[in-house]
Amino acid sequence: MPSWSSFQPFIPIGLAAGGAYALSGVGMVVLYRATGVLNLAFGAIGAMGALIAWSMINTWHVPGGVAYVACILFGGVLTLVYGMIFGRVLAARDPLVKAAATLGLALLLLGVMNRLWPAQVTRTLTLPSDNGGFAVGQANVDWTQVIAVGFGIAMTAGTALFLRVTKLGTAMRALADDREITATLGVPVRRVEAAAWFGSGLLAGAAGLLLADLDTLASDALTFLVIFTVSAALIARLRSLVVTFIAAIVIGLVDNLITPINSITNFRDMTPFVLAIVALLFFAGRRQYSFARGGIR
Amino acid sequence: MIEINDLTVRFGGVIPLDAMTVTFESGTCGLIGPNGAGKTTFFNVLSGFVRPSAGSVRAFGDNLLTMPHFRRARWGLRRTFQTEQAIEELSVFENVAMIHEHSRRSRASRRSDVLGAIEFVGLGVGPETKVGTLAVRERRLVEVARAVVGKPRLVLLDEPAAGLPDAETEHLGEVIRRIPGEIDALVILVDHDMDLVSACCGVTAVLDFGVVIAAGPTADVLRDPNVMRAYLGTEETV
Amino acid sequence: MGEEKAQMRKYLGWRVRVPFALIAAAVALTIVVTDSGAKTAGKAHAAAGLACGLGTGKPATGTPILLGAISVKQAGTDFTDIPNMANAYFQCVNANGGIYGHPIKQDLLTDQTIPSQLAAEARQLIQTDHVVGIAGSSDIIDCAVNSSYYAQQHFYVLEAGIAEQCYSSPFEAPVNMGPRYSADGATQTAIKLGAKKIAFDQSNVPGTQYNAGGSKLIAAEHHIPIQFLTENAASINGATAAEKEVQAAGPGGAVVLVFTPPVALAILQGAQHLGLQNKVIWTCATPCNTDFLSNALGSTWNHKLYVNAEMNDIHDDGGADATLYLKVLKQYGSSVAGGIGSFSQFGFVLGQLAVKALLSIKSQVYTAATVNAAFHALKGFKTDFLCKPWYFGALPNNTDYTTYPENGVMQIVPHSGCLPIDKVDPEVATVRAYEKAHGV
Amino acid sequence: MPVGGRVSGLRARLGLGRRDALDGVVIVAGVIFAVAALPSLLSPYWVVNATIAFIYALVALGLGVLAGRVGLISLGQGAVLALGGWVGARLLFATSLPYPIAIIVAGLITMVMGTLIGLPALRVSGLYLALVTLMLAGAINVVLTDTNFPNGGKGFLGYNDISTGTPPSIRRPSIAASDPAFLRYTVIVVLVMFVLVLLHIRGKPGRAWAAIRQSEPAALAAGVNVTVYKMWAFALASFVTGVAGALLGSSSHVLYNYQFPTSQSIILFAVALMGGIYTMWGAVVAAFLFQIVPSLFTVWGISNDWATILFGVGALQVLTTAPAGIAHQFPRDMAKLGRLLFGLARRVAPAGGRAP
Repeated sequence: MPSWSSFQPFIPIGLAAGGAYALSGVGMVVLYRATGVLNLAFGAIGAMGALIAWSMINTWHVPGGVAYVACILFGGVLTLVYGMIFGRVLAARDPLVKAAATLGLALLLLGVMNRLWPAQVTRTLTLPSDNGGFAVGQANVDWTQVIAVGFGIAMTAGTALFLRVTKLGTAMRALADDREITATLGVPVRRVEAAAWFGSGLLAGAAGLLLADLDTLASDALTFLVIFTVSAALIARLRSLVVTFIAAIVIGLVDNLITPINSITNFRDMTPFVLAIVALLFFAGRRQYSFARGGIR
Repeated sequence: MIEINDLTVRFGGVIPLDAMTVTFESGTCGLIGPNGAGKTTFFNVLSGFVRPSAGSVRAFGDNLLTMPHFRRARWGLRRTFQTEQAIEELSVFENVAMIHEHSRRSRASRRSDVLGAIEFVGLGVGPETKVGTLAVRERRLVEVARAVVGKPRLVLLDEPAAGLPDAETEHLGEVIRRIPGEIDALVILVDHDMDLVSACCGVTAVLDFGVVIAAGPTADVLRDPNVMRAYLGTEETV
Repeated sequence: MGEEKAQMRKYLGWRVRVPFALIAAAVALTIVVTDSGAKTAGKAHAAAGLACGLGTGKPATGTPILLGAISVKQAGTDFTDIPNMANAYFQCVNANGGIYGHPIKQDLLTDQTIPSQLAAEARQLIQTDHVVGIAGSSDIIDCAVNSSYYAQQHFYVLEAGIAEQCYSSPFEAPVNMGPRYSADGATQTAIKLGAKKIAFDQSNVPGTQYNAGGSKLIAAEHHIPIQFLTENAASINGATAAEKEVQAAGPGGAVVLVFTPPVALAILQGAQHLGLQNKVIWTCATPCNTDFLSNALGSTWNHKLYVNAEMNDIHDDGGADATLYLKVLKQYGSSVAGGIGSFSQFGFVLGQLAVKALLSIKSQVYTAATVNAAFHALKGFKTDFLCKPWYFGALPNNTDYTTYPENGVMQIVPHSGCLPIDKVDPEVATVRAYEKAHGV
Repeated sequence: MPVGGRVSGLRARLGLGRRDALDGVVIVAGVIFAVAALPSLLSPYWVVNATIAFIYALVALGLGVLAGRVGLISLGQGAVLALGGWVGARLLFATSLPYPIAIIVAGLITMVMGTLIGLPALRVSGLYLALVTLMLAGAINVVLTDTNFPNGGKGFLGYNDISTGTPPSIRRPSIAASDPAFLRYTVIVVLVMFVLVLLHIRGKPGRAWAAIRQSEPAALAAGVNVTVYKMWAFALASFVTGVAGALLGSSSHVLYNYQFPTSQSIILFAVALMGGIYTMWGAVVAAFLFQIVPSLFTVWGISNDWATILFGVGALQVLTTAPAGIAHQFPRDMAKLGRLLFGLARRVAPAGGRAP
């Protein structure tokens, strides 16, 4: 068993990763609650945003700040467009179908990304915040990591507050409980849903930007990082934002703190899967019967 | 014969069944009551979807409540649902046969039993027809056929006539009336259509807020003042 | 229920079918525009003054000579720069008289590291397309899957190798050293720079022990402890991997990276996040030798990363080959997305080798028999990209260079000269003996 | 939405039999062609690709059983295929079992594993089941990456990391050593598997699955032990997929861990949807989409990324407009077209005859 000092450096790494996962996790949960769509293309959307930012900086020599904003906006707009077309078409369908459709979107984006940004080129996206930093004990921390965690916390708290106090937020929560009744209460369902799509898309873009810097700017890697997010969202049973945040942080930490333990270090990638499966089966609880037909409908 | 004693169901504060006590001897028995009186909950207890917090159910001497739900069909319990549940992608024959497969009856008797059941309900279409292509009336009849195949002992019909025009309801009524005699099973019929109930049921029990407020010969029960009161104010639309 | 759905579908009609029609149209159009031309890319437009092949300046118009190549192209791993650069050189040759009037046509098949797919593609090239030779391949498992098939077909393959079989089959001749011997070089450099301990990290894919074998012997020879790590490249977190490596190497230690450029970059980026540039000596196998990586890392990595480069650096070497390479890359290398770097240098040299062999065929009859004989007979090929003349053999490239990043480009480490791979690695010893015996 | 949902009563009564007869003829003809003629007609490249396509038809078939019949969506079939490949390779290296026995045993072992995996997953349903299987696929992926596929080494893992020369190859049946012969062999095995599944679908389990998919409570009330029959479906799908995995190992003589990325499970799901999960023909269409289309792109010099894009768009299209998939839509569209042309022909030549 390695010494405490060799664990320390992995704490900021884990926290930063966790913060980024929390960011997209919150977006994912909010969207699911408002529209019943579990967006599995979250990672792909963020990845494409980050790649666009890369092209703007390296090919068109746009100032970094503009590119970063573009990345986040791209996430919002693309998600909104998808929501306006397929979100509505599939509104009446089973959550399973809605989620499966987003897998289609993920594949579509993955293909497009590999086409437009072939892996022959090695890419990287560095935020200015990488340069500054400070040390805590054995651990070096740079501002990007701080931002990741801070942003994660801020977004979780902010969104939770937003859902509580604002009119739009209340409408979203109402939608999550019962859309028919909410509609009859005269809530502009479509506008509320649009807001949810756009907002969650912005978070996807932001998360993509952070992960591209903290992790790596590779379309496939970023696309499938969504599994970490899904895992966190599942542990929160697709409801509680706070639990999503905590779960994301825990996943990030566990995944990293296992690293120095040589005996199991290579199996650390199983962290999100194992945690999510355990959580799901634990929460599965008693079966309640639905008269709905099973499968794709 | 089925005896229900102090059957109580609790969902948190709500009490859909409150010490329900009633006995159905034989033949076709009605179970009526305003919406939310607990009729369907009672059926769900019998078929095992709801676990009662107290009380007992003895059917032909056996304790139903201790059996796992899928065993009860083997025992001889049949049930239809308010929303018809005939399987769309299977043919009429297969629909009925799949019930038979999970009954006590032997494989050898299957074909004759199934065709017999389809015959019994007087379904106008061929047994190879896919149920997905049938009209509501025919689907309802298929459901009844499913309920009577394989020597059932207890048949629960939950609003079998829902959404049927009178003429067809009448035909359905005749079929239901014939079940006890020809199939030799006890039938419990839940329906809001009083004509159907009085046409089919010798005896009838009335549930209101989970309590049996009246039971006996259908005619008397329907004249009972408590029953009138229970129904007044709650407009019954089928 | 049926009707209801049917209605829904009708209602969906206009709203959904239209987007799909648009998407389909867009996709089809883009394919036509971008891809359909892929096979016949880069027609032979005249290029005066480029000494490619015969260097006549006249476009070749004869019956084309079909050369095959297989290369990996998938998310995260794409080596097509190598065949593409070879093809760029072929275009240049075709614009300058070709092979006595015959243009060279490249038949490139890409794969996603699926064994059955590679087996099928090798058969497609040889038995269906009837290529007369295979030159410019670069794939992760091509040698492993197909070397026995090539042997059976008597095809002598010119490639940039990775798998172990590329260096043991008599029918394969690589221009590069591959992960094992390049890692050997990186380890030697680390030891030369006084590493107290070595942490050797690579992707967790088959052949890890083979890749690590040489370094193990070299470290043992110098009594330096060495620890072997592996990463799951598919889901790597750079910072995590970097910290792990630095901890394994310990103070005064060195890290040897054996990864594809994207993964290596991810790790070095991670090191940057944690400010680990100065904690250890960073060394890397050949894939790190690309200006893109140097550029991406920025000046904080100046002289902090020692790369074992299997090919000479083109910046401070003004030699004829380097100049031509840059010109060809500029004029014909539009498909070489990676730009300047070891990969495109491999492709360039492979192109030169193929052309040299083809031009050496006296009969000027270009069949699988003659071409492969010519490939097999290649020897004494001098280029300023390589320390020693190249010949068709198991490991012809066994002495190479060392580079490091400097302000966005890779530079030869001053006075580092040519680094012979240590012959404690048995294969190297055999090769040296062979070279001595045959005087190549 | 069930397949038969839109057939008219009459058509069903008369048509059903005819339809089956037709299918029968087509299948027999197809198999005879695939076994006798196909291998000699195809170039070596397409022989190999056809073999792989047939193998993947089995994977799609398994997905069809789960999703189409029972309504269980598994995003982990790629991982199950990898398991089958691992087990098959290990058996073929470690034992001298006759080939058919070996692949059947591989199928059975995979079946046990797949069912054990399915068992906990059955506690959740719908979306959650899909996500659990996705997670499990990821987990299996990690384990396989860290243990690697057997390549003739010693011990339980049978993995030798210091390979020298060409890797010892996963054996094929002696009667099917060559590629064309192995294609024939594969077609036969695939046929057997399809028959096995067909027997299930037409039999008691098939009816029980239909009941479960329609409504679990109704199925329970009908006396169906829902848990058992769901597990049965997982077992059948895993068995078929396991056999596919064993064949896959033999087809290329070697398996690598980076051959089964998580993305493959998702692509498999997408093509299964596109092909159609409610008919067994769908499995064949799916296999064609999965293997043949990308191979065509490769020889045409079209980037493989277009295949990924195609699958993404296809999945979206199927989910939004044609839940029954191509195998269901195509014949109907053709029939429509036929009727149209027939009608035109009649109008052109109004030489009596009774109205259509």
